Amino acid sequence: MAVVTSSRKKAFNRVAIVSILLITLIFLSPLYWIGTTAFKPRSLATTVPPTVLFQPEITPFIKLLTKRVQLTKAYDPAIYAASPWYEQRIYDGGERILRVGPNIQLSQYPNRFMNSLIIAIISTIIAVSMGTITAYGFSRFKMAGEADLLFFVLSTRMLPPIVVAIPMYLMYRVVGLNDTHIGLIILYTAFNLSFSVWLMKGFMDEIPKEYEEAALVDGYTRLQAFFKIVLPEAVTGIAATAVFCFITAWNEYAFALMMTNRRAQTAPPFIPSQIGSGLTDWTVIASGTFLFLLPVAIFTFALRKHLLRGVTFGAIRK
Amino acid sequence: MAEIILRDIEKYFGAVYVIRKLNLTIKHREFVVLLGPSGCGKTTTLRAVAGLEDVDSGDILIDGKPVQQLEAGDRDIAFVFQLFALYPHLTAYENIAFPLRATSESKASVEAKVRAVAKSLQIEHLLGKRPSALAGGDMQRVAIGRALVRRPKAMLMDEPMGALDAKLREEMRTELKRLHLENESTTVYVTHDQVEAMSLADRIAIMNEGVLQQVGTPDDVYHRPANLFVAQFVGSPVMNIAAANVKADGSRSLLALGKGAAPFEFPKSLIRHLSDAKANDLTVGIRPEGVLVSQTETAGYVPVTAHLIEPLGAYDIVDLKVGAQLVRARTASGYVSKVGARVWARLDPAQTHFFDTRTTDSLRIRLVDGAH
Amino acid sequence: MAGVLDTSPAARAVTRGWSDLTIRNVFIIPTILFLIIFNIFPLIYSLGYSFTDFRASVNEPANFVGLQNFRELLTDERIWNNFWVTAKYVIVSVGGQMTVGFGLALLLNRAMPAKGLITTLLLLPMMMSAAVVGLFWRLLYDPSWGPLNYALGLGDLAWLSNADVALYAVAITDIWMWAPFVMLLSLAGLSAVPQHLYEAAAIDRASAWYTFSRITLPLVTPLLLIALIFRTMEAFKTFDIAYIMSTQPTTELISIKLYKFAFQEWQTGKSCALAYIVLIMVLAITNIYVKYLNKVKER
Amino acid sequence: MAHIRLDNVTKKFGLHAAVDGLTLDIADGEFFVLLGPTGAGKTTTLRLIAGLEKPDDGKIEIADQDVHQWSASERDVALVFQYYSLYPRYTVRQNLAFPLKSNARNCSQAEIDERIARAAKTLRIGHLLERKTDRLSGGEMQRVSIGRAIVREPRAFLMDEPLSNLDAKLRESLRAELKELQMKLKSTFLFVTHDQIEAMSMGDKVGILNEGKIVQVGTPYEIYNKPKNIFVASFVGSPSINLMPAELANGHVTALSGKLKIVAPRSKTNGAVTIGIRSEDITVGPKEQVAAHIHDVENHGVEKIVTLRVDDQFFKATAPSSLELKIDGTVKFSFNPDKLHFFDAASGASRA
Amino acid sequence: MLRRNLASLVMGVAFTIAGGLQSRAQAEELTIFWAEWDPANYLQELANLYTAETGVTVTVQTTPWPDFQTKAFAEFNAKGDAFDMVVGDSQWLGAGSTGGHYVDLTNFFAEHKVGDLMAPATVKYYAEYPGNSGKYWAIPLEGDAAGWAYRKDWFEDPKEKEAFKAKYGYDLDVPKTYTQLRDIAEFFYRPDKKQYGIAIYTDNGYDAMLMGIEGAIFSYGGDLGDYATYKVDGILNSPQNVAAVDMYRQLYQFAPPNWGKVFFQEDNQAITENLAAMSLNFFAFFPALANKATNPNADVTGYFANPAGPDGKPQHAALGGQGISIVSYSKKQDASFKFLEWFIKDETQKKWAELGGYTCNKSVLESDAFRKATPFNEAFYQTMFMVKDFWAVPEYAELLTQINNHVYPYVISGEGGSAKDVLDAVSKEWVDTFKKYGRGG
Repeated sequence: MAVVTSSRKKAFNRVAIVSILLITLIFLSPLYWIGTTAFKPRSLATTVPPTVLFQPEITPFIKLLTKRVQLTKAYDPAIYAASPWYEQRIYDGGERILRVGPNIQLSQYPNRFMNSLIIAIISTIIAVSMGTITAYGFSRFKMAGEADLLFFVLSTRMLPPIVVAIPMYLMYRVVGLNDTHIGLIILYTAFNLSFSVWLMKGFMDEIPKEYEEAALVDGYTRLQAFFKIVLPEAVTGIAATAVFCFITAWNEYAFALMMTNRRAQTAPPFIPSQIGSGLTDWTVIASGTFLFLLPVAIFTFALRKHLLRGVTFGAIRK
Repeated sequence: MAEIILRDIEKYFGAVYVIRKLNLTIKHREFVVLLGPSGCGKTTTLRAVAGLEDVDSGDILIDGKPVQQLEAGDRDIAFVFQLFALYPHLTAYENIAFPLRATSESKASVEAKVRAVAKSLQIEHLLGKRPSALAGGDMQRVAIGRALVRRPKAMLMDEPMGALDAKLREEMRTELKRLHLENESTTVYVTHDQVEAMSLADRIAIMNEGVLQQVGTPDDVYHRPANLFVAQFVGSPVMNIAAANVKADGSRSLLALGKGAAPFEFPKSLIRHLSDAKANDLTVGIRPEGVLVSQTETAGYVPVTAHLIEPLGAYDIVDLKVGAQLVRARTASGYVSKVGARVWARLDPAQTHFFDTRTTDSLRIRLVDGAH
Repeated sequence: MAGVLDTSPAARAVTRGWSDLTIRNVFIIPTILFLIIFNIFPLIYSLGYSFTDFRASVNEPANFVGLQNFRELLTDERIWNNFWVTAKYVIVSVGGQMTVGFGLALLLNRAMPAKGLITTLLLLPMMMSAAVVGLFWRLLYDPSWGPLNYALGLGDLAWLSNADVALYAVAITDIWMWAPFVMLLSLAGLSAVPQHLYEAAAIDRASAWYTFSRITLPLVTPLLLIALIFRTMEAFKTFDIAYIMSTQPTTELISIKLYKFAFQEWQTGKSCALAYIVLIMVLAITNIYVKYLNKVKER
Repeated sequence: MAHIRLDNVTKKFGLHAAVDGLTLDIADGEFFVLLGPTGAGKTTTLRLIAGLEKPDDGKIEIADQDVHQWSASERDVALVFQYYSLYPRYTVRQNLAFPLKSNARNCSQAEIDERIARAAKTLRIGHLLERKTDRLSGGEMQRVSIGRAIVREPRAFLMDEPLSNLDAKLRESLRAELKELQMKLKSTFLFVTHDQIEAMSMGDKVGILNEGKIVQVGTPYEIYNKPKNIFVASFVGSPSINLMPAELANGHVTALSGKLKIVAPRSKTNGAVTIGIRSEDITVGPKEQVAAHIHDVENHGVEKIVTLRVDDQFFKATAPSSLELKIDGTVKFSFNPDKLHFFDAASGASRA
Repeated sequence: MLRRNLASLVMGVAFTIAGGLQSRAQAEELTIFWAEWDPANYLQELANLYTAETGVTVTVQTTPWPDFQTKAFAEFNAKGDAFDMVVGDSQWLGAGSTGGHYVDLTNFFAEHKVGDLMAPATVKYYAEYPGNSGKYWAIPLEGDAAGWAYRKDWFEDPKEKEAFKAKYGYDLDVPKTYTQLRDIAEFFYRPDKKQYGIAIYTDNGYDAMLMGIEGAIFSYGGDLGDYATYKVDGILNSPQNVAAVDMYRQLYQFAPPNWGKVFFQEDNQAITENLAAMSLNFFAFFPALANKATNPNADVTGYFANPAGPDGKPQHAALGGQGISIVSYSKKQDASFKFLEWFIKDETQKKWAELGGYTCNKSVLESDAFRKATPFNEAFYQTMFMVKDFWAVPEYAELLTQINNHVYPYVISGEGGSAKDVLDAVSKEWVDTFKKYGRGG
C-alpha cells in the first residue's frame, strides 16, 4: 500500500527514520551504561571523562556474589598466590572474601534473587489462574451489577500501594505474615489479580463463545468445554498476562520495602541497599542490577508481540 | 470531466503479479465498472488511478497528461471508499466541506457548495450529524457528497455498496445511476457483484488474477462472454458448464454431455465450426434460461429427471439429471411439479456457448435456433 | 447402542455437569472475595485508625481523636508543600512523558526497517523496576564523574543534591521510564486511525499539517487521554523512584511523606488519615479525567 | 430423528422480548426454514431449541420430551454456526471426532473412524481430513462443520445462517448440496436465514419471523403467492413487490392517480387499499395500457428490471432482455389483474 | 582449573540458595541486624569464628543507613522474629525498651560485670535507659564517633604553611578549635582550582547532618536539652548552641559545590577525589580511606579528633556507634545470650578490634596494639572518652524531623532568620512534642 508520494515527503520520511534511530540509541544509553559498568574494573567505573572502552571483566559479579571486607593491611603474598583466581581479583581490589572455616561466604544476593523468583512466579501463577477463570466468568455469564463489579475489580489496582501497605502491615503483624514469602505472594496476587482479570477478560471476550457452545451442543459439559476449547485458545492471552504479572511482581519495590526484612526480602529493595558504606562500588551495584534486569529484558524480547498487545489492550478496550 | 487511459499498467508484489499489462481507456463521461472476484487486481487498478498506489510500469493518463508521478491530491479526482472513509469525528457537513477547507476556500463559498451538493443528494437534514449517527445509505450519500463537492474530473468508487444490505443496495443502485446521468462525470466503479456491474455500467471490464478478461457492454459480457471465466462470473444462477463431444448425425449435430448420456440435437452447422479434436473435447456453457424444459415428450427434447427444485417465487430453478451430469434449468414457477419427475429438455442452440477446453477461450460460435 | 446419545435421565445427569450458575459463582466469587479481603478490608481497617492517635510502635491502646488527624494534616503547611511537590512532579513528569511519548510515536508511525525491534527496544525502560532504574540513574547523574553531565557538557551540575533541580532530575528519569508507555498507546491510537481516512484526506488535497491537525490529532485524543489518566494516577502514586533517587525536601512526594509518617515516625493513626486524603484525591482526579474522557469519546 | 415443538415460548433480554410467545411445530424429517430480518429472533429461537438459552416462558419439546430442564449437552441436537463453527487448532478429523469423544457417548475408535469416513464421503471432504481448520476455504469450513453435525446422527440439525458469509457462487452451490443432503438423511432440519432466496429454494416449509413472532408458516409457494401481509409480501421476492395505494370500487381497482384502472376479479370489498404486484406480473411493451416514464433500467442479462415512474409513484417491472428501453424514455405497461395482491391500507393484512 | 573454581563458586551459590530456603528449619542460626557498613562485615567475620567454634551460624543482616531504623522498627513493631539480635543506634534504647522490643540485659550486665569491661561513655550511651536508671538493654558493640580526616600532604606543604602563617598568624597544623577549623577550611577553599576547604555532613535524612552539628554544639559546651527533665528551652537555644550552629553554617561555605545533601560516602569521596582538605566522618568509615585500593591518597591521609570549642572549652564528639541488643520477639534468646557471652570475652574483643571493629572494651582500647593498629585508632581512642549523644526517647524520630526541618534550610541557604530564630523554632516544637508524649513537666 504505497501511496504515491512526492520527493519532499520521502525526504521527510528519511529524516524521521534517522532521528528515531538516534533517539533509540539515546534512550538505550542508560542501559548500555549500566550494562557496561557491570563489567568494569572498579577503577574505571567513576572516571572523568567516563570510560567507554575497556577490558571487560567479571570481577563485579564475583563481588556481587560474595561477602567481602576491606583490607586494612597488606595481604600475605603467599596467601595471594595460593588463592583461586577469583579471590585474587578481590585481593586486587583491596578486599578479602569472608570465609566460614574453609568455605567462601556468599552474599545475600543469590538468596534475594531467589526470593524474587519464588514470590514472582507463585503470585503470577495464582493471579493468572484466578484471573483466567474469573475473566471467563465475567465474559460468559451475566451477572447483576457486572459493570460495577468489573469497575471494582479494576479500581483495586488504582489504590496507591502505600495506602494499602499501612493497614496490611498492621493486619499482617496480627497474623504473623510480615516478612514471609506467603505474605508477599498474597499482596502481589491481590495487586495483580485485578489486572489479570481485566486483561484476561479482554482476551476471553475475543474467543468466540460459539466454540464452547459447539462443544456444549456436541455433548460436553461447560467445564469440559472450558478446559478443552477455551483454555487452549486463551494460551497466548494467558502468556501475555503472566508475563505482565510476573514483571510487576518482579519489579515491585514499595510493598517489599515495607513488608520484608530478611526472609522474604526480594531483590528490588535489596539491590539499592547494597550501595554500601564508605565508598560505593558502582560496579557491584551495576552487576546486581544487570543480573536483575536480564530476565525482564529477555522476556520483553521473547514475548514482545504479546506484550505490545497486553499493554495497549486494557486501554483500548475501555 | 476527463478521459482516463491506462497503458500497459503492471504491478507486482515480489514475483507475484497484481496487475498484468493492463490497457483500458475510460471515455469522457463514461461509467465503467471493474468487475472481478476479490484479489483480481481491480481495486489496485482503481487505487493506481487515484494515486493511492504506485505502479511498477506503464502510464496512467488523465486528459492526456501522465499522472503517475503526481500525488493523489494533485490528480483532481474523487474517490469513494468501500467503507465510506468518512471522518468519524466530523459532522456530515464538515465531512463534505473537508476537501474545500483543506484548500482554504472562503467560508461562504464552502457553505454554498456544501448546501448545493447536500440538496442534490437530499441529505440536507443530516448535515449536523456525525457519521456514527447515520444509516448506511446516508453515510454513502455523504461520502458521495464529499466526492462531488469538488467537481472533480473523475469519480472513482471502490465497492461503495459493499457495506450495505441487499435491499438498500438495490435502491442505491438506481440513485447512483441517476446521479451519474445528472453529473455526467467520468466514473470508474469497482465491484465483485455482477448484478451491480450489469445494472450500472456503460461498459464492464472484467478482471481475473490481474489480467483483464473482457471489456464490453453488459449485453456483450452476458451474451457473448469471451471465455469461461467471464461466462461463469456473470449471471445468476451460474451458467451450466459441461464437457461435451459433438458428432455429426445426418442433418444435425449431436452434442453429448459425457459418455452414455442422451445427446442433444444441434444444427448441422455446429460440427462445421469444429475441428475433429475440438469436437471430441469441447466445453459447452448454457445459462439456465437456455435449457428448455417440456412437461411432455417433444421432438428434439431428451428425457431427463428432475433432481432438485428450487422455487424462487417468480420462477423455479430445476436441477435436471442428464446422464451423470446435472444441468440447471429455469422454468416457470411450479412448472416441474416434484423431485424425481420425468421431463424433457433441450439446449437452445442460440444460447449455447462453446469454449476451448484447454484455453477456456470462447470459440465464438454463434448458432441460430434453426430446428424449431 | 454405541455412539448414540443416551437421553435417559440417568445418562443425562452425567452429561449435565455443573450448572452455569455454579460455574459462574465458583469462578467469580473467590476472586471478588480475595480482592475485598486484601484490598478493600484493609482500607476499612485503616479508616478506623485514621480517627485515632494509634502508634504501631508502642504498646498503648488507640484513642479516638475524631477528626483531629485530618485537621492537623490539612492545616500543616509542610503537608501542603508535599502536595505541591507532588503536583509539580506530576505535571512535569506526565507532561514530559506525553510530549516525548507522542513525539516518538509520530516518528515511529511509518513504514521503516526493524520497526518491531526498535519499538521493543524503546519499551525496555518501562519493563524495569523503578527502584533499580532510580538507582542506576543516580550513577548517571553523578555530578563529578557521571556520564550524563559529561555527555551534555553540563560541568558539575548536581542533579540530585541540588534542591532546585532534584525534582526535575527524578522527573526526567520517570519520563525516560514511562514515555515508552505513552508512545505505545499513541502508536496503538495512530495505527487505529484507519488508513483509508488518510487516503481520503490525500484525495481531498489536505496538506500534511492539515491532515495531522484535523484527522490524526482528534482521532488519537481519546487514547492520549487514557495514557494521561494512567500516567497521572501512577505519577501521583510515585514512591519508589523518587525515594531511591533523592531525599531532598523538594522531592518529598506525598507518598514518601506517607511512608515516613507510617514507617519512620510511626504516627500510624495520622498516616492512615493522610492515606485517606491521598486516596480521595486519586479517586477525584481519576473521576474528573474519566468524565472528560467520556465527553471526548462522545464527540 | 425427531419432531420439534415450541409452545408459546418467550425469551427476554432485559425488557426486550427477542422471542415473544412463539409457537412452532416442525415435523419429523422436515426441512424447515426460519426466515426473517436481522433481530427478528431467529437465532434466539434456534439457541432456545439447542439449549444454549433458557426460555422465560413456554415449553420446548424434542421428540415429545419436554427438554425445558435439559442442558445443551443433553439434548442431542446438532448446531451449525454462522461463524467460528470449527474448533481452531484441530485438524478436520479431530473436529469430526470431537462430538463422538464426549463422555455422553460410548463410541469406540472403530465406530468413530467409520462415521468420519462416511461423513467425509457424503460431503466430499475426505482429502481434507488431516488439514488444520485454518487452512480451509470458507466453503470447506462449512462443509466440515456440517460434517461434524452429521457424524453425530443427531435428533435434529439446527443451522444458523451457515451460508451467509460465503460468496454468491459458493452459496448457490452449497444451497443445492444442503437440500440434497437433507433429502438423503431424511432428518429434521431447522435452518435459519435472512436470505429469502435460501428460504425459498431449500425449505419444505418456511416460517417468517418478525419481532419475535411468527407471521406466517407455509410452503415457499404459499409464502410467495399468498403472503399474509405486506411484511411477508415485501420480504420475499426480488426485486421487492411493488406496493401502491389504490381505490377499490365495484370490482375495479383504480391506482396511479386514476391513470390505471383494472378489473379486479377477486376483490370483495370497497374502499382504500394497498395493492401489491410483483415485477414479473407487470408487462412492459409498446402495446400495453398505460404510459410511464422510464426512471432506470437494470440489465440482468436474462431479463431487464425497469424502474417506471407515473407521477410520483415508482415501481419496477421485469422486461425481456431483448426489449430496447432507454432511460428517461417512455414505455407502456399493464398489470396482470390475476396477480394483484390486496392489503388493508391501515393494517397491512392481506385482504384476499 | 579455572573451570573447577568457577564450578565451585556456582555450587556455592546453589547451596546458599538451597540453604536460604530451608534456613528456618535449622535451629542453630542466629541473625544480627545492623546497618550496611564495614563494621558489619567485620562483625560477620568475627561471627564466622563463632560459627567455626560452636557450629552455630550467625548471619549479619544489613541494610543501608538511611533505611536502618525504619527497617528495624518495622520489624520490631510487627513483632517479627526475623532478627535475633540488633545492633541498634543509641537513640533506639528508649523506644526499644519501652516498646518492649529489647530484652532486659540488666542481669546479664551484673553477672558478667559488663559495666567494668567497657568504656564508661559507651555503657552510658549505648546500653542504659532511662539515663542513670541502672537498667541495661544492650552490650556496647561498636564504639564510634565523629572524627576528621585531613590531607597531610596539603597541611605539610611548606609553601602552604608559610602562606597560612602569613594570613592567620599561627602555624598550619591539625586544628585545636573550631575557629582554627574554620580558618583552615577558608584557607584551602580555592574553587578556581576545584579544591575546597572542608567536607561536612549536610544530609537532612535521619541524623546525618545533626551528627555534624552536634559535634559543634558539644564542643561549644552546649547541649540539646536536659536529658533528665526534658527541659529544652534555654538549653537547645542557648548562646553556645547558636554560635555552634552558626559556625556549622560558616563551615558549609567552604565545602565543595553541591555539598547540600551529603553524608559519609561523599565525605570520604572528598578525600579520595582531592576535593577537600578536611573531612568529617565517623571513624567506622575511615578504613576505606586507609586502604590504598579505595583511596589513592591513603598514604597522605591523616586523622584528628573533634576540635574544641572557642576558648579551649572541653572537646566533645558526637556519638556514633551501637550496642547489641537481643530482640524480645526472637525465638532463640538463649542462643543469643550465649553469643553475647562469647562476644564480651576479652580475647573476642581483641579479635574484634583486630578485624577492624571498634571495640568498646576498655583494656583493649587502652592497649598500645590497638592505638597503633591503624592511622586513625589513636584519634578514635581519644574520642571514645569524650562522646555525647542525642535523645534516646522513643519519639526521637519526630524530634529529628523537626530539627532537620529548621536547621537544614538554615545551614544550606540561610533560611529561617538567624541561628537563634531557628533554634528557638526547634525548641518550641520539641517542647510541644515532649508535651504531647507526656514527658517532663
